[in-house]
Amino acid sequence: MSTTPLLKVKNLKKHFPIRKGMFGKTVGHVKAVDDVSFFVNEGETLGIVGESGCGKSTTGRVLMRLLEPTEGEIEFDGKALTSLSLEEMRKTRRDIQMVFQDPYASLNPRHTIGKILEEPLIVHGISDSKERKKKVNEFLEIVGLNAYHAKRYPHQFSGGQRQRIGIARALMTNPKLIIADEPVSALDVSIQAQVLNLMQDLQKEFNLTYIFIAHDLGVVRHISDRVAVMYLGKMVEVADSEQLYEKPLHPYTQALLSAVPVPDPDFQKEQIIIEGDIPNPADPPTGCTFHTRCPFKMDICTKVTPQLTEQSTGHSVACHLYESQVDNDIKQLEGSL
Amino acid sequence: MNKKRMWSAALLLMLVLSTVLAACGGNSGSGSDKDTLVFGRGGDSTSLDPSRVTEGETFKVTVNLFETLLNFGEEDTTVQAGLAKEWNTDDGLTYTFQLEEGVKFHDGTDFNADAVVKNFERWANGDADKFPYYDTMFGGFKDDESHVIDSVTADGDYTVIIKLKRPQAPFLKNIAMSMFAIASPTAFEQGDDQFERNPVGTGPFKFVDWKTNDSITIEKFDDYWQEGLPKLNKVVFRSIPDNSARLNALIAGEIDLADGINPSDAGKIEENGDLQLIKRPSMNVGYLGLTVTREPFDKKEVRQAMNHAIDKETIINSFFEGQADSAKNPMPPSISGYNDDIEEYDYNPEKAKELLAKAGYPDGFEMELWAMPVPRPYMPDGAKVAEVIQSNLADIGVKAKIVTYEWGTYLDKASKGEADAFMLGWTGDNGDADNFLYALLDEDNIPSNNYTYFKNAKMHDLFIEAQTEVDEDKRIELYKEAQEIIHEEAPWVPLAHSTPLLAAAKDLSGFVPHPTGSDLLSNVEFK
Amino acid sequence: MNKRKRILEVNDLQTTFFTDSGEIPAVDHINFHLRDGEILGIVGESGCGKSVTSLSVMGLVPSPPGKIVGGEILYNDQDLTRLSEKEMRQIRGNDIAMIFQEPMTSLNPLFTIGNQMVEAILLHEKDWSKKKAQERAVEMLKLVGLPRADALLKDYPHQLSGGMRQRVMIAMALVCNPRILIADEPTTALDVTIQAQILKLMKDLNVRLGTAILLITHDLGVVAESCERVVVMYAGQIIEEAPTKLIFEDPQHPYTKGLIQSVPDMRYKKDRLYSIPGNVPKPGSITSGCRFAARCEFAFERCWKENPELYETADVHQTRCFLYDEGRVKPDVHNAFIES
Amino acid sequence: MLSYVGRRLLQLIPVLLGMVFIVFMMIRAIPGNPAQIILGQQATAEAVAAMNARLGLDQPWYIQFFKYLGGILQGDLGESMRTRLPVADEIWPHLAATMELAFFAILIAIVIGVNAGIVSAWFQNSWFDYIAMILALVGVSMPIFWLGLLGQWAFAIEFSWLPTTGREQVRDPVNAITHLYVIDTIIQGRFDQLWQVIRHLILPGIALATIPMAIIARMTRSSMLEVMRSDYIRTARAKGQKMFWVVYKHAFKNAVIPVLTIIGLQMGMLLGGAILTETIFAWPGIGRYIYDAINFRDYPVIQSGILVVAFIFVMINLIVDLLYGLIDSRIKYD
Repeated sequence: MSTTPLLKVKNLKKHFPIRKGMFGKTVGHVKAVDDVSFFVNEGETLGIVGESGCGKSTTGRVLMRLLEPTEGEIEFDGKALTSLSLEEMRKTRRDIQMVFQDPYASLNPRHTIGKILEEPLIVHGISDSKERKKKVNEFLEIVGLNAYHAKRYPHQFSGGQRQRIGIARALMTNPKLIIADEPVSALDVSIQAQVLNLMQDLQKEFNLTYIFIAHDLGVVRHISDRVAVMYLGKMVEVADSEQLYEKPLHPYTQALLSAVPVPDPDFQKEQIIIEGDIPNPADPPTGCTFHTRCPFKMDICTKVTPQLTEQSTGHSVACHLYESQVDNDIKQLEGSL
Repeated sequence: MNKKRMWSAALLLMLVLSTVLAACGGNSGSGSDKDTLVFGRGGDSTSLDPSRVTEGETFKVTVNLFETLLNFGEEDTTVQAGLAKEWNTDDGLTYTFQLEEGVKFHDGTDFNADAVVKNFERWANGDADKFPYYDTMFGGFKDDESHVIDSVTADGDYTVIIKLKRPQAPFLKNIAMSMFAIASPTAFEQGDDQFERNPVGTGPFKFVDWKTNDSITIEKFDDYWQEGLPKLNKVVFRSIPDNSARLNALIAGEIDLADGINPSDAGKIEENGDLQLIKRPSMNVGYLGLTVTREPFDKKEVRQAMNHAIDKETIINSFFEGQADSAKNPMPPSISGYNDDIEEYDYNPEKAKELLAKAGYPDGFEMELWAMPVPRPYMPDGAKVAEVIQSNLADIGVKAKIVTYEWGTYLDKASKGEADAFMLGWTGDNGDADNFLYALLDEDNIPSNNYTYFKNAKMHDLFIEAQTEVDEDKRIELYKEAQEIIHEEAPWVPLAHSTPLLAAAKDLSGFVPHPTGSDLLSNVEFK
Repeated sequence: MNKRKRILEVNDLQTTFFTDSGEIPAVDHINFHLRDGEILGIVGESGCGKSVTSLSVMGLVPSPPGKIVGGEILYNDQDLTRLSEKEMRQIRGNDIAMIFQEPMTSLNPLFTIGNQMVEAILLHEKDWSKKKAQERAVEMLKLVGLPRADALLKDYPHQLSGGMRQRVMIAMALVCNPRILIADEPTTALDVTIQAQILKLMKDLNVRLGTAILLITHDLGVVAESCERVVVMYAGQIIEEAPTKLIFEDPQHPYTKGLIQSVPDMRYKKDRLYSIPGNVPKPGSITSGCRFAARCEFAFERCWKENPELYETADVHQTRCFLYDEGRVKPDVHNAFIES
Repeated sequence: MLSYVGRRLLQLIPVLLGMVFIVFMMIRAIPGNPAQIILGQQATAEAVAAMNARLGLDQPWYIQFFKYLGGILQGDLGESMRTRLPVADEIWPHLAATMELAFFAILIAIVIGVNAGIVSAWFQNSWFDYIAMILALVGVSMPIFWLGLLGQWAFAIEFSWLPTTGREQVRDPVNAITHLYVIDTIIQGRFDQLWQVIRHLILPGIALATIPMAIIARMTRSSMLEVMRSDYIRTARAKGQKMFWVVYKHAFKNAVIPVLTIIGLQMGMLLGGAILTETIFAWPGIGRYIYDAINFRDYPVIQSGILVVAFIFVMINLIVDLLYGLIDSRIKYD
């Protein structure tokens, strides 16, 4: 695994306007992604976790410029994606591919699998027809399907098979980065394991870099090298997978981890059940957006937005508890959780 | 509510409703002691001032509200006494009318010579927009050179003298036309526009109510000058546009009299014991016009060939259900001046072919055949008739393509001479030969009504002479001669004079249909 | 170990769907029971018949095309499958209540929370006044931990978050003090933090009100945290049944074992997950032999021919596998999983 | 919500202006000179010219257009070329006749169509469903001419239950005040006449209702089928609610919006006047009024008639949109 960043994201923002009134005046913004910075090294998997409305999927789409970012820089493989023309961006997309949650919705029901897989090659003008057919068959085999499947239609496949097709399609253009948005959350447990294993195998074989967006913390831990936790459009904690799961710093991360049911009736955990709901993203709380539900809320939390700062190598957290002026006593709490 | 209970309640409601409907249905024919006549017709009137319109549905009503100085005969267009009981002229320039005395307008004012003068002054002071028929019939208005009437003066209370600038042959017939009805001056002096909706005349009925596009109600005028008339108390003219629906209404007893009966329904009416079929004397002609300015109809032989080629008998039997006479002249036999000596072009395809060959079209030619898009009394089904003509023409090698347009467009384009051959017809206004022959075929009427663009100098001279000839016998001779020219030159294929049909309840009596289509109802009663 | 009264007994239940492409036995001769006050989990993957089982109990199998074709469902000594629709209506909501997977769509969007709750109450408390019913509704909303319960009655579902709606659903289900609550994937659509709240609430209510809960889920974590006893379903059949502890510690059926191994555990990272090969069968697609044979790495000849019965491996533990019948379940098989 | 209505009404102005213009140009593109048609075939060239001058047709089209437009802005819909009456005065009795019939027809269509659709969806694939849907299919393709005459034959002639044509018994006519005869008869306390007016409404009402009824039934059914699959329907049943109320309360309220849309559209169409029905049943409505005007090239009547109909159509749609908000609190207008 190299340590050169393949993707660098700086101060990325995506705001959706809220329109109202007689002339569709913009009265506010949903800050779906609000000042997010991170990087992904070549060959690694960055997991992005968070609950609904935290902006993780929007982040994925903005990275591919499927949604235009409101602000910020995205540097991919030395290129500043945000300054590319649409045509250049279109060309660059062969190096960045996406895998979606609902494989059925993302496959054109009227096209055969062969046609679906061939399409990215045609779009990017890769190979001649014969070569393309060969490549389609090759990739069908790679993802565990058969060449004869090329003649079938999406509805003739099960959910797991469709996700394999979705992955094969993403691989067709030999991309460097794959952004997988909840790729296994629609699948049954037994099938989920198959797809996760496949993704890991492919990563090794093709030296792929993954951004793995999911809400299932078990899955994310399993596949990721590093994990970023998002809450209401902001990244609240980023760390190596091991670090994050063993020593979570942010109270939200801690609550999230403790909320996950563990398939072991003997496991005794100290459950922190955080109260209340995720606030409305159109009207987020001031200061630290988590303060409304945080068991360690301080005065400062309601006023000042904490910045993501590195606590130890590769472990950053955005929380006032870890800022220098904060009481040591509180800091010790971290140990007991 | 319980589901079962809801259903049964709904069922009960339906049951009750249908019983009530049935119970109330029976009395639809009652409600009067049969002194109200409901007359179902195809359309509504435009106006109730007859002098301002040209359209027949208006006259159907106004002929019962107003009277003219002279009347047509009960069943023909001979001139009879009207509001004027006597009239005479010596030179065809000065006419003296002796008026009936004791006649009152519906508004209670007296009818007298002064009223007649005021009516004529009203018209003569108008313009073509206001009184279009006056313009047509009397050659213009007061200050116009072509105006026929020189003066209208009262001589005492009951004598009117009309002086003409030059003789006008159909003058008395013109005076008898419904549009020159004498209205109450007190009423029309309040303004033309309001008078149209509130007509006041001397007729047997007076106006009551008008619901646009629905019904016009008139009722008995108690002070009517003719003793014992009218016999009915009330007449309602109902507009029922669809012929079948109108007949249904008649069968159901909602109306007592219906015009515009489809020829195909004639048999059904005759079989129905509660109904009677009434035939109106024909005053129309349906024809195929040949535009003589267009090749190859610029050749007389081609036009004659067309006359020989078309099988009129089949057309009349198939589409007029026999309720028409085959036409050989441009006007019906009921019009004085009809030339019965004309030998009709017989149905003879061989002869037609010979004529075509003679004209230089041995192999026929291609043409457009315009089919009338709307049914008219003189042409019940334009499209079907066109198909017969098409196949007749095919027999002599002429390929006819049937085309049709929306009615307004059809007339507009045909009048511009854009048709090779077009189907059309005419219903007479005053029963004078001039109203047919001159109006439809003289060069003066290109393009207003002469859509064939036919011109003949000799015929034109005959028409002009006839218009000023006061001697009726001489006039007849002139028209007969003109018909010979028309027959020879064959600008038309005259097809049929149809018999418009009406139907009435069996107990209706005293109804005499008039050839003009405007029926006086004062003698009608239920027996 | 459990001497509480059985309040619900499902015997040999068969629910079949009659479709254009043939008969699909969605629930195929299943037997289980629910004891007073217990939480029983029914776990399985999509199409295994767990939801049809719950709908069969409620008498809400969509018909046509579904129909209960055999077996009995005993509640209070009456066979629910034989009750008329009218009698069944007295049971629904009153004795047995149900909550569903999608709190977002399970409440009628066009009626207020109050309207829907009062409706549920008045259906079974016919002589209550509307005011009394409203008071009861407020009481229940408070019980499930909803703030400003009074005002909530006037709100429409879309004004509430998913977690709040699921709380409303629970309040509405419990409003007539049912003895059984069937919860069909009650937390699947919710975020983890909210899921934890709802599961805790359900466990609390189970203890406080003594309502027996039939918890249907695909999530083994949820089962491990909430249920006393588990029924594992596969392709319309029950393939294993045991107390929760036993299922996780000593699973007998290769499918159960595989399933447990497939779950990525948040507590530690494995190099590679165990995965059951093949696909989840479509309902009704396998009709002969062991339903799991095609995906089972231990399948032998007999498995392809006969459908195994449920063998009792211990007093409270049953499994549908010939490995057990033929004494082939040995510690080595067990260990093979743990090592993998 | 008021600002929403205001906005919708503002949006209406360019729509209606555009429509006035299109209609204005279109009717002038049809051949045929109104003056000639009014005056008839006999008219002299002078008469036609005089008529043209009176009608203003001798002026360039843009002057005619702006004159007309100026009139409209002052609430003057022009004057009929044929009858010389203000269109505004003439149009109301026709519009009233059409409104009365259209409301009656839509009432029939809604009551029968909606219920047939609901019951069809409730008992999907039952014999009732099959028969109702076959009838609905027949209904949408029913030739109104044939249906109307058949109705007259059966109910008026054979059974003598109902009158064939017209709005009232002509031998005992209604004294028109508002021209809505149902209201007029009630105002005057003439309940015998009211009964006659209703009897006259039935046949044309059914003929006019046939197609909307079929469309509404089909729309209701498909909308209901979709709603009946919803989770909240299952919830309502799980509460122990009766199927009848599940269907009519829970499901129908949710299914009603697309049905309402269709009803609005159909209502708009019916109010535009149904030429066929009005012809067969001799109904003096707006459809025939405009149709006759087209035949007579009565430009002001065509223009203003279409304008009025379009205005009503748009207003009905606005009302329907506002109704959505009443039914579904999620729909907000601001």
